[in-house]
Amino acid sequence: MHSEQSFILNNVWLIPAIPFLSFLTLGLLIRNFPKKLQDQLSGIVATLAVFSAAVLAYWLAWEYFHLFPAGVAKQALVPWSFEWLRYQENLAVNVGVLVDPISVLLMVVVTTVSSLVHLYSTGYMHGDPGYARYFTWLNLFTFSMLGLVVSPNILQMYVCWELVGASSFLLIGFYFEKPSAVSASKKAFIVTRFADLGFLLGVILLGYYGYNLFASVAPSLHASGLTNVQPFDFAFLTNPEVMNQFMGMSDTFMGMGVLTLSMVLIFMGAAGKSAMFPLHIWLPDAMEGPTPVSALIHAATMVVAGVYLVARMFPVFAASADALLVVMYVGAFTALFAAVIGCTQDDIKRVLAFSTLSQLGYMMFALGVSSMDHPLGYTASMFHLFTHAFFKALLFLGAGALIHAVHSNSIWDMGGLAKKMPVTHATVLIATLAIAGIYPLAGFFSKDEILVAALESGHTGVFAIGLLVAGITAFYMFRIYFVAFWGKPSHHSEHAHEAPISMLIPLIVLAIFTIGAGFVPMADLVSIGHSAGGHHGINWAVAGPSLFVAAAGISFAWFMYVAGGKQRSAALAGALGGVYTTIKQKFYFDEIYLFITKKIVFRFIATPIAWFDRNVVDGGVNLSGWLTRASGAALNSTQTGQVQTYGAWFVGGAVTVTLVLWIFFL
Amino acid sequence: MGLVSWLIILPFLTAMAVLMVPAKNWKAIRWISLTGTGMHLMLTAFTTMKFWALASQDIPAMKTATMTKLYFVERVTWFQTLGIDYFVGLDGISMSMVILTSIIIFAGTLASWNVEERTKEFFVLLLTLVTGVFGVFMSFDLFLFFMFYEVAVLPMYLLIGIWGTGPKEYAAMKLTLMLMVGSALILVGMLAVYHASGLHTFDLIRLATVNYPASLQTWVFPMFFLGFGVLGALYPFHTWSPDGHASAPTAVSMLHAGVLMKLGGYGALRIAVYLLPEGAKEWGLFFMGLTTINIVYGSFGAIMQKDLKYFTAYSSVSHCGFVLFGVAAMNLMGFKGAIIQMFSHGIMTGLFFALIGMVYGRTHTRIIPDMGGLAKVMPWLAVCFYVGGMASLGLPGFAGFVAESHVFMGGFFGNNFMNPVAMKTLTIIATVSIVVTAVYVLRGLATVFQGPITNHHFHELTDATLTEKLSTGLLVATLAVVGFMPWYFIDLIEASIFPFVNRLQASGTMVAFH
Amino acid sequence: MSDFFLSPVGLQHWLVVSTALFSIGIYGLLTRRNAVGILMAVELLLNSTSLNFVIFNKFATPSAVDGQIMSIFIIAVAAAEVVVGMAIFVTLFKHRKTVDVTSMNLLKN
Amino acid sequence: MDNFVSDILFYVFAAFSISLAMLVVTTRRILRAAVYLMCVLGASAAFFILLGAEFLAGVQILVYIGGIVVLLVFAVMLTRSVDLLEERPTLVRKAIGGLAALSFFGTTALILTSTTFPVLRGGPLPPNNTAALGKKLLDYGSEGFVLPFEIISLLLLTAVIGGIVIARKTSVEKGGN
Repeated sequence: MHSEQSFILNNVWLIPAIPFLSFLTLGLLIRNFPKKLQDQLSGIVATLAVFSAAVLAYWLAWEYFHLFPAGVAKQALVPWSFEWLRYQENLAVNVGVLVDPISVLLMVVVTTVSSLVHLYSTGYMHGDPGYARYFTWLNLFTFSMLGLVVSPNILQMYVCWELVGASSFLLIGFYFEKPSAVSASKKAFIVTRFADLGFLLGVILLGYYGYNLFASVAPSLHASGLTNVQPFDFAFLTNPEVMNQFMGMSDTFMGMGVLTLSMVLIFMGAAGKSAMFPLHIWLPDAMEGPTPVSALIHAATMVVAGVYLVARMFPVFAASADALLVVMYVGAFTALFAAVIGCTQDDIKRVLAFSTLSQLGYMMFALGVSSMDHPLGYTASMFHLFTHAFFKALLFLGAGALIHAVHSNSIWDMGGLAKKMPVTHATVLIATLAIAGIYPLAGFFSKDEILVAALESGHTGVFAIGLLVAGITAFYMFRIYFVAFWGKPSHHSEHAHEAPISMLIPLIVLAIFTIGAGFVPMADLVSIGHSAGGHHGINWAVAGPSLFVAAAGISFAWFMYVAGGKQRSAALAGALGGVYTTIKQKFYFDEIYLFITKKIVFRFIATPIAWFDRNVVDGGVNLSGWLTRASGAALNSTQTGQVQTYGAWFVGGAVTVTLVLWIFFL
Repeated sequence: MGLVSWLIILPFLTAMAVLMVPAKNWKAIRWISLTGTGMHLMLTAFTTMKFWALASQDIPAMKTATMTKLYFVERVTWFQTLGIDYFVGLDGISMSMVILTSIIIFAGTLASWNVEERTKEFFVLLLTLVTGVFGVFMSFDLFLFFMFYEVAVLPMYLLIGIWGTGPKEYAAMKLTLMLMVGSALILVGMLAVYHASGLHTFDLIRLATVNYPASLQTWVFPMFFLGFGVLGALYPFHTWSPDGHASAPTAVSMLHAGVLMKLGGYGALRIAVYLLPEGAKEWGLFFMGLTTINIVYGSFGAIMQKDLKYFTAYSSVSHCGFVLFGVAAMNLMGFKGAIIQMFSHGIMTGLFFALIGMVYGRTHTRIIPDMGGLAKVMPWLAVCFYVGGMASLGLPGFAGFVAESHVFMGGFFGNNFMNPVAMKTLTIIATVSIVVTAVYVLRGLATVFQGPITNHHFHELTDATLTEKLSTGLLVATLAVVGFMPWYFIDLIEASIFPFVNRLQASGTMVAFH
Repeated sequence: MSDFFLSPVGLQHWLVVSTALFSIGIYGLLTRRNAVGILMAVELLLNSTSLNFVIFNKFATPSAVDGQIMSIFIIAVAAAEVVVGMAIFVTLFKHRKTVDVTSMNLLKN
Repeated sequence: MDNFVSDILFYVFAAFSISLAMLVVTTRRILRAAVYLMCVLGASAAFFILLGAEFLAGVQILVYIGGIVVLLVFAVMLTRSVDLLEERPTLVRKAIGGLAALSFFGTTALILTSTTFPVLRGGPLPPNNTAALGKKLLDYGSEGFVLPFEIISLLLLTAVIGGIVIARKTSVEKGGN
């Protein structure tokens, strides 16, 4: 177990550092080059940097899982850290790198998808005026995401969390001249920022109680070999003894124990980033960004940060059963809710966005149904995160290729593309089958495991939702597949042709991952809690029904959109009437939010405050000025300039003074 | 003459040099000013390095100290009979503020490269003002402090009244009068302390050795705090700031919002809290409440503003609220956060005003809805604006986050003499501002820079010139350096903050508002 | 009050008369519109003052003459004052064709 | 008996003097006011005699009546106020003036009558007081008044010159025009 021999284990910091250096090089150096040179260099530099990070990540995964093979308890290593921010004694942020199974897993996912997206982008974004800017931001994002993944403490996580939010903001608003992109980027940032308020409060709360516990817990932590640990560190927070003390705390707030409260707050942040209901509204709009960005940030990596955060804090969540229940219900509801909306959308990227929401809900409730004693859901969630990243990135990149070909986002403008774009068609079909959960593609295994976990946990309702969602997913995914590839060609799709090679390579590579990822023995690699080990085979009692609903969904989609053409679906929509409209309008959530912000916050808070300040507070200041002048003016009228008036005053004053003196002092 | 005196006198010498030049050589004048401020910046850098080496070593030793340790002290008796000394020196707080001022005045000189109306008088006044500011930050004699304070406040009237825009006379008058009311309160407090101490000295360090009676502290502390609070835009005495900032010329807005407003927080900490710990304990929660209003109210007020300068001024009200909030939280993290926030807000708001000046110089409008899509034609300015905006909404990686997280932690962690529930509640209310800030920053900036270009005249506009790039680049780099490497900054100031906290702990055990 | 009139004339009787003259002077000073009239009222005041000096001289220090000396000085000052006052009025009249003091409010504003 | 006569005289002159003084300040013809003033000053001279200050009475008549009032009459004529009926003071003016005067009189009289002055009651002035007056006025000892005397004479001189200068200056300017 000596990690000293391994170069990569000792220098994990290189993985986030390389994209960062590349970001700096691009942002400070290359951006100042002449336009042509800029465009030539930026794509190459950025892509190479991320590819080398990916190579290092694979190396790391290899080394790490060889150091801790299946069956061996996997240690969390912090090979490198330094004191970044010292709040006070025993309350510092040690920025560093944490290497444990899920961080390694995420590093692999992030670098893989990121490097493929970079490669894809060199083709997709070719000739765009903001080409260099695009790669700069993309590198910034990759750095931030890797920094988030390797965070050994919650504050570093928060820092990187905000940074990915900012880079996501920049990339959604990449086409900054397009008003819809601008408002989408604002919306994404503000909604996640609102969620981050909860996260920040949770961090402060954890820091506060952690700090208060620190003195009593520190000696035993030191004894167990955890030196140089700080209250923000995950190693501290997830330490059993700390959690025990934490649970024992009698402080409550609004009827919630502090542990539950802080976990719910943290989950609020996670829900914002992972776009859980009701903070989901930003993700569909985020599709205004370039499609590769959607693939990388809003499908494969950033949006799973919330899931990752919950997984990272899982022992603490598990210690507070209530918080975990919240995770489960929110996840399950989002899975269903988003899947239902996904059936009605026409924009291919929005359908994918809702499917992302739905799949994220899957991962969340998988975490929610597990516990430290039954950690299958934890493994399943991470597994699904892993497989979803590949097939969803593939779907988005495929969608990007389609959009690139027909210059429209609407699935009705596509149609009949199967022949014109064979490679895209094949890869997208693989991904669609994968997300529908068809054996033996990646999605099948992970989804199956989640359903098994839900069933075993006893939450039958959640299991039923999961099964239902699996069917709906198959339906709406095949809806877009059938319409786009086999539907009636429109004038948009007549001149479509296959994407360039730089875009196809990522598609093919991701397709290979999508086929192969399901066979990764995830249970050996990622597990937590007490019943580690025990490789799960396929539980056909669950897989059978799930395959059945998937097949049913596909058949229904075929029935509606291939066999029936457009008329049948229109008839169904008409039959559903108001229900259909409500779903199509995403249950009017955008309108509700607009109402809250525009009408309530702006009109009834901000405007009155601005008015109050200008008129009442400043009015008070002006009033005091006016009073001074007015009293001056009033006194001024007594100054007639006539000696006689002054004389009268003088006499009056003299008399008064005399009288006063005489009465009071004589 | 030592290092500190040179730091104070250099801007004044520059002003004198400018006076020597005939007014028509305005190009020579700005070069002299730039050289002077550039030399000052270098001197500051040199001092900072020397100081950092000394102060960061003293951190362990200062952990239990109750008296501020000064470095590079110079002391000359001035009026013996009244006990007034020329007593200057540096501690971590002063040092950070000197760095801030030095950077801002250098950037401000670059930003006023195009002042062509009465260039000579402008720079003379500007440099005089800065002399006053440096004097305030480095003097440890109350009388000297007050004298420099007035030197810093008064030129502002002329600078706004002559070179300003809009209702400049009104704004200048309002600003000066309100600050004068503040300084009147400070003067009364100073004299009260002077007489109560019975030491016949204005020496801040010696005055701090006296335990003032609680009855005195009870009424003198709020006088000091309100007096400095007026300058630090404490609610409801902040209204000079939107008008003043909106009317002032670019460099003056920068200096004023960036540096002069910091005198408020600096004085509140340095004098009010340091001399009167008992009063601080008693009034802490009250002022924490007021500053919470500042924070939330300022950010909501900024949402609806149409003028970029008003927009920034309201965000300043909110951000300066963080400074005083940190001070009012009365613990290590609060004080530290207050100082970092002073620094970060100074740089940030200096950046904002510089950029607004540059944008205004091109578009001739400051009205947000009149602009649009400017990022296309002025990418550099847009990027800098976004950096400033991101820093102001507390994005990690910039100094604002370091400051705000300190302040929030400080407020939440509380101390052992103020009601913990109230402090936590106020802190939670204050954190709401991070969302509101995001709303107004993004709304404002998106309207100005993003979207299609709304006015066809804008197509002909140009991006930043070299001097402008230098000026804004310096400020952006400072924000990023402090944000990415906060430990240097914390090492710089931490040793000097312990005494403030320890004094609070050491003073009597009076508990208020429980 | 009746005591006052029944008792033999003494210091207080004298002083009351002098005060009455002084008050009348004040009245004139405040109500007269003609500058010369005001000057006359001032003469009344001065006269009453000088009377006071003599009264106190007689009742307080009958053996000394200091009060009378003061009176002489007052008369002299009054003379000087009238001279200067007259000169001013004449000049004023030349300029403004009136000596009505209500029209003289240059002090205002 | 002597006291009785002087008391009667006191009341007579007091009544005379006060009523004429009232006329001085209320009459609308300024020249008449000057005449009434002359009478008041004459009554004051009588007062002086009653008080035993004969020299002062003389000075009063010579300087005041003979000099100052004549000057005033000149002033009246020079400012062409002779046939001018002075406008009546407004009611407010009257009220203010009356109030001021009455309040002054009331206060002062009240204080005077309710105060016990520690003084002799009407001791006569020494018969040779005029000589004493002259001596004292010109005495340069510690009790003397020679310095004020000189200053007063200077003042008078200044006033005379000043009067001429002020009154003349503008006429010269006028003439220059």
